[in-house]
Amino acid sequence: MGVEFIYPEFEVIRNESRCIACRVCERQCANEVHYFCPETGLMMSDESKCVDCQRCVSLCPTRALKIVKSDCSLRENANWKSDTIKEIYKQASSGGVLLSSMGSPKEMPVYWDKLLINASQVTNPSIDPLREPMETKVFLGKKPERIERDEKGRIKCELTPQLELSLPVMFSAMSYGSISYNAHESLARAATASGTYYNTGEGGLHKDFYCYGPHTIVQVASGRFGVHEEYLNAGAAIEIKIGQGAKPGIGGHLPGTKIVGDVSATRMIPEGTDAISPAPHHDIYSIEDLRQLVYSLKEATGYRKPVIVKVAAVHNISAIASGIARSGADIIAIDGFRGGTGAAPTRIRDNVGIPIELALAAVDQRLRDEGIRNNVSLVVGGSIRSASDVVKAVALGADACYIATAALLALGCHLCRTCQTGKCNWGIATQRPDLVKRLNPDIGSERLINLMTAWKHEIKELMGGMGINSIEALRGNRLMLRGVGLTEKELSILGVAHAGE
Amino acid sequence: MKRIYVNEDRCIGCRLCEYNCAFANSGMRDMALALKGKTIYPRIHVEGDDKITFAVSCRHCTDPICMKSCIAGAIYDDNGVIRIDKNKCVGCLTCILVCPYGALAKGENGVMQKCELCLNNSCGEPACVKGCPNRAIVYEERGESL
Amino acid sequence: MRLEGELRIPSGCAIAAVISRVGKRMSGEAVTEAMKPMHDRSNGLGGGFAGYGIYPEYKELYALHMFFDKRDTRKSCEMFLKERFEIVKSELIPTRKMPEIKDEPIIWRYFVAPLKSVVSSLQTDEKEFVARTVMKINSEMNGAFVFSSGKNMGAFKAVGFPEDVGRFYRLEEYEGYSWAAHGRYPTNTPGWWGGAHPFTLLDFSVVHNGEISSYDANRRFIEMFGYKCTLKTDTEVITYIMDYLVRVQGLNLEEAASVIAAPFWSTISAKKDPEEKEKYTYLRTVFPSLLITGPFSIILGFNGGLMALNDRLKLRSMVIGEKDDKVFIASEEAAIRAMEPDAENIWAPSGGEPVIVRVKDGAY
Amino acid sequence: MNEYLIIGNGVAAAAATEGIRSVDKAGTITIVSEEAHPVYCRPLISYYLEKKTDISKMNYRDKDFYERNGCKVFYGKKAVRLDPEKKEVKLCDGTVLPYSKVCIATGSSPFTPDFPGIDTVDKKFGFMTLDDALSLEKAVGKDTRVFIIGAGLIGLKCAEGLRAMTDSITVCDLADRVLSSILDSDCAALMQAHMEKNGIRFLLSDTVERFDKNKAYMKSGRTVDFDVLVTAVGVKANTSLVKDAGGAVNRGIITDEHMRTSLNDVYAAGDCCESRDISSGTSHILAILPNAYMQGFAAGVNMAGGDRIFDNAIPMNSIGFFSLHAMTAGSYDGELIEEKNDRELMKFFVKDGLLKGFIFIGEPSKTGIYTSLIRERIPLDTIDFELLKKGADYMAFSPETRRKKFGGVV
Repeated sequence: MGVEFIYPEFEVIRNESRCIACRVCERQCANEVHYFCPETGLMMSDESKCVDCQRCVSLCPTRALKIVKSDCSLRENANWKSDTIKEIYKQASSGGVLLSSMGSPKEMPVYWDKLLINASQVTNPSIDPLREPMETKVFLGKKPERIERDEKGRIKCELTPQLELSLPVMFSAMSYGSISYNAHESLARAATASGTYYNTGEGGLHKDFYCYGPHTIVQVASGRFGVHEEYLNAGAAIEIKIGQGAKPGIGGHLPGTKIVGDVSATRMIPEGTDAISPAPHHDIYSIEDLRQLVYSLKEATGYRKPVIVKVAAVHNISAIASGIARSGADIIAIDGFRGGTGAAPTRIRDNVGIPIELALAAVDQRLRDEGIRNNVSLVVGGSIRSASDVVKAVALGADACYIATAALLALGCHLCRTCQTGKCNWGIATQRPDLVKRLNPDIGSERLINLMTAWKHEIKELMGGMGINSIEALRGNRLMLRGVGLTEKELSILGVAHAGE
Repeated sequence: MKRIYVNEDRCIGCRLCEYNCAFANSGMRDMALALKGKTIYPRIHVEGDDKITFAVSCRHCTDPICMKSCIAGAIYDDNGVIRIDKNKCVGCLTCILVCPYGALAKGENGVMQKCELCLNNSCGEPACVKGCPNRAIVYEERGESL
Repeated sequence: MRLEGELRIPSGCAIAAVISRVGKRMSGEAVTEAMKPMHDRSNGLGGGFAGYGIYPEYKELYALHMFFDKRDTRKSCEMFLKERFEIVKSELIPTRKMPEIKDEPIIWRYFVAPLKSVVSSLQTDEKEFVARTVMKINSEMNGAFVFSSGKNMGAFKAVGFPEDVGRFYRLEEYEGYSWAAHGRYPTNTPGWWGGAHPFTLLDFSVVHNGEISSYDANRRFIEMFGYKCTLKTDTEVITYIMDYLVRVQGLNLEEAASVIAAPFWSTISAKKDPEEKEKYTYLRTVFPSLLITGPFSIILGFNGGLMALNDRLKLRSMVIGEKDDKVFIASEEAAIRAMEPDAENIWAPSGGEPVIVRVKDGAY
Repeated sequence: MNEYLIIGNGVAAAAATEGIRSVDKAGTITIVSEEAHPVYCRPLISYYLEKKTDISKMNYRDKDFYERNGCKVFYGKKAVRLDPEKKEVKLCDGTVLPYSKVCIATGSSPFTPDFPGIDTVDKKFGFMTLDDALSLEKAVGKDTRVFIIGAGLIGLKCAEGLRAMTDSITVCDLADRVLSSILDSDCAALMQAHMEKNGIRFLLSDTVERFDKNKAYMKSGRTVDFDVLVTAVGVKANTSLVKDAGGAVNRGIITDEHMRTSLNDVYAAGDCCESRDISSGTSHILAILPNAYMQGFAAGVNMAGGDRIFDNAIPMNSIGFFSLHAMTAGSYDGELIEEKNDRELMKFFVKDGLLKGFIFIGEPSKTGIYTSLIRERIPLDTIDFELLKKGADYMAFSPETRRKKFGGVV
């Protein structure tokens, strides 16, 4: 082995006066950072393997451990930052494409943080959510353009299929394979209990989870893994995945090492084979092809399931969305460039796509300009981090939000961003049975339900402050937002006034 | 009666239960002070291999053979909780010979000890249950045997 | 400072209305009087009235009430109107000079009939044509503003206290079977005549007390259907929503009320009648963006009736009383007593419960 | 109201009391105790000599045991006659106790062969009762030479107990090894060596031909000089009450699995009766404490009208000498499987796909798992016996079994 150019990124700090050498850290670290030295009776660590997932820190019963970022610094400058230099070292040593997990850590504007929410004062009462009903229910799906009446003059109440959400938040696509069985079970159970939906991603639906079908969105992606008639009919809706915010224009690659056992059966591919999702759908080279797929899926499911088309937020997203809205899709899901992933080429993740806030504002306005906003519902994802992000997204025009990273955090994810290794110490992004076990779906679903409950309370609180007691009255209500520190251009795209105006 | 139950599908083999048990029965305030540099004598122990692990502690049997076999009359039934009078125990180990679960073991001073559900120690509720990071050990009422 | 329409101005208000169920016509004096005890609910920055049945002699014609900033504007606007309408009558609206009302624009009215040829060439119906024309003038023609466009009805509004506005417009000289009045308390002071209430489109007029928090959600939705919210007022958007729901979508008033003041989901699910449950669920699902939240009490005037409606939490006061053939609606009971000291059956409708009073058929 | 009578006041009697009271809180219980002590832990008498316990801790049950259970106890009285027709028992002082149900829990007495010259021995003791231990304690000092006849459990426990008091202890036995009833020769040799290391002398395959005061003349020709003689040759079950009343008796009283004797309303429990040993399939006396308790308890329950059977008796012993522990259970019948390392020796006896018995020497841990295999007759092909040979571990059982055992009330 030659010279190691990169000093370990993290340091394991062990308080020897507190360490009782119980070796829990050793047992819990799939990266094999910790080990016991029988000669000295002390715990030792190999920091080069540490990914700062904090599992050992969380389980250390005497709080003897902490992981800190190493202060060993490269000589960086404004142009050549430490990360940039390290990437060069890595590529010079491996010759490969750099891979990353989860959302981009780069400093790009987070518009949510530059939007502020209104509240009622004097002229209009705020509403106390503890005393008054506060409605967060949302229906996703196409709405009819015309009210029709039967021969007796009664309104014909037939609607195209809709998804009913108790709050405008859903768990977005994460495949079984990229995340564990227990993670899926947690999501499925939480979605069911919270009155919302989770999404299979492109890994198919495990037979055990068909029972959660009424709260499941089944995805059809370019690899078509695990797609069959029963699968399509098992869910409440079907999502055609065209793109993903973290890697627009890129397919997926789940290494054969993760295609084991039930994952392989669920995906309907042989064990050990790589699951490669092509970059495009090879039956969709244009918008009219999309329309065909949308209707094929509707045919296959007897027009009983709404069809979602999920795209990454890219430059001409408004035109794309307009096309989708006219394709027969019931719901458009747009994934912003800060969205997470189990694995993506770093360059793509950090450089391709646009922020979801701008995409959402542009799409919502474009669909209204074209008078077709009611033809589709709009779901946005790509780093929705809190209830206030949800409220801002709805005020900008979204019908609902997709969350994934936030859901994973609730399950215990510590954003160490090494999902691609398959050694998730929290039992989430792994298929190793000993690691999968660490996520108890009882606890996982409970924590997700708690998160949804908490967000729902906060959404209600924020709505009440604005004097709004139904989330419908917030959708597209951009007057409830003001920008701070934004340029005229940004404000005009977002369609909001600057604070003080 | 509430008892401790384990679910091996949830047990992650971290062995925190053993340490929490030893700490709870140490009577000390700080785990590091209580256990640092010492061999621990927990009343619960984790068994298993690299795939399956589970914690074993006294089942508090409804028909406790250890109690019936104790030659010193040191094991008694305290409203369903099977306990040991450590003063009376002479260390004959008959209880080890008869317990079908292997739930009893010698403590630090050679006297037998077993899980007494943390009823009389500083923990007040089973420390293994409270400290289990994955809810693999629970303390609850379960009706008849499954 | 920017004018109303360039920015949104929330305001609190007083409203009052009276209707004769048998179509007996009454002068505008009583409803003007009704605004006096509610003086403090206005601040002199807007008052207005809508009278129904006031132009029986022109009942087949659209009465366009307009403000012009100057004579030239009126002239050019008339040119535009002539391209689309037969103007049967064109005149100044009579007013009374009084110190309380200042800076009046040119206030004109036209009784018009749409040119059939133009309507058919646009492949639209007459009402839609009139509405679009109004929308076009108000959004595109600087200095010209149509503030009333229905048949056999008219709105009268100005900057000032409502009781003064009533005298200014000589309402005692008009007779109608129903009247609605409005006094305004805007929380900003550009004071523009067009911003006063009632707001009207075709024969819908709306007087409204409140500030709706759903405004932008409602506006951005309704604007998809050709409406232009030039005034950025709640009243304007409510008027358009009612027009859209009733005229365009063909809902009846009760149904329209159940869209804008939709019952809570819990109320819907508790409904016993499955057909009703289905209908309300349907309407709420189809028109979520037309749900109006925040406090409001509105009186919607239309040919042959009035509808009073509170927001579903009833965050604004509104009471109703009766006497003989008359029904009175007002923000305060005092206003009802001013119109009819012996009013009976005074009651406050609950939130979201529409109260619709119709003149009996053929009586208007 | 039932009148329960229990003859005997040992562990089986206490268990019978608890068994009765688990069903019937009202009936009267009368206990006839030959010894003048409340029920105590007889196996602890050697620990008493070792000072590992004291009289106060040797009570088997707390001091209000009899009161709490409403028992009337006749201390220092021997029952002399059982009349199952009249349903009464006559005591040595002529008292007649009527009963509705009686439990015979008379235990066993030491059996002392009639050695020639035994009468010339001044200080001779048995080692069965607390009184024996108390007498021995008085009789033995630092320089006392103790001679113990019998290298069985009692003899050796006595030797261990006295070792702290004297340096000179000799044990003889007719058998060729120590603990011949529970250990095979390998294990016995291990144990013997360990005891010898701890200062006990053995004369095996040898017995006393005659005594002459403080000298024993052995069959081998050797002589042993001693100050104190302890005879621990064996015990015999106290069966006469039942036998004289015409009940079925073999070496011990015969009972069914409800602990009923052949006489109406007469039950028996403890060392005085035989058990069916499920590891060997034979009936014999299993004079061990767990057995006494379980028989007594079952007898009590059934006397009070409950229904409880005791049908899985096996011999089992946990016995340690000078910190070396031996655990044995079952019968040594079948294929021998031996596992040993430098610290432990384990012998399994397997027959018909079942574990029949085992001998373990070393530091025991979770040994009860093996015992349960014998008692519960668990077919070895349903578990991972290979794993169990390496050490007692529940991993050897099926997940289903574990789910039942650890996820339910047992």
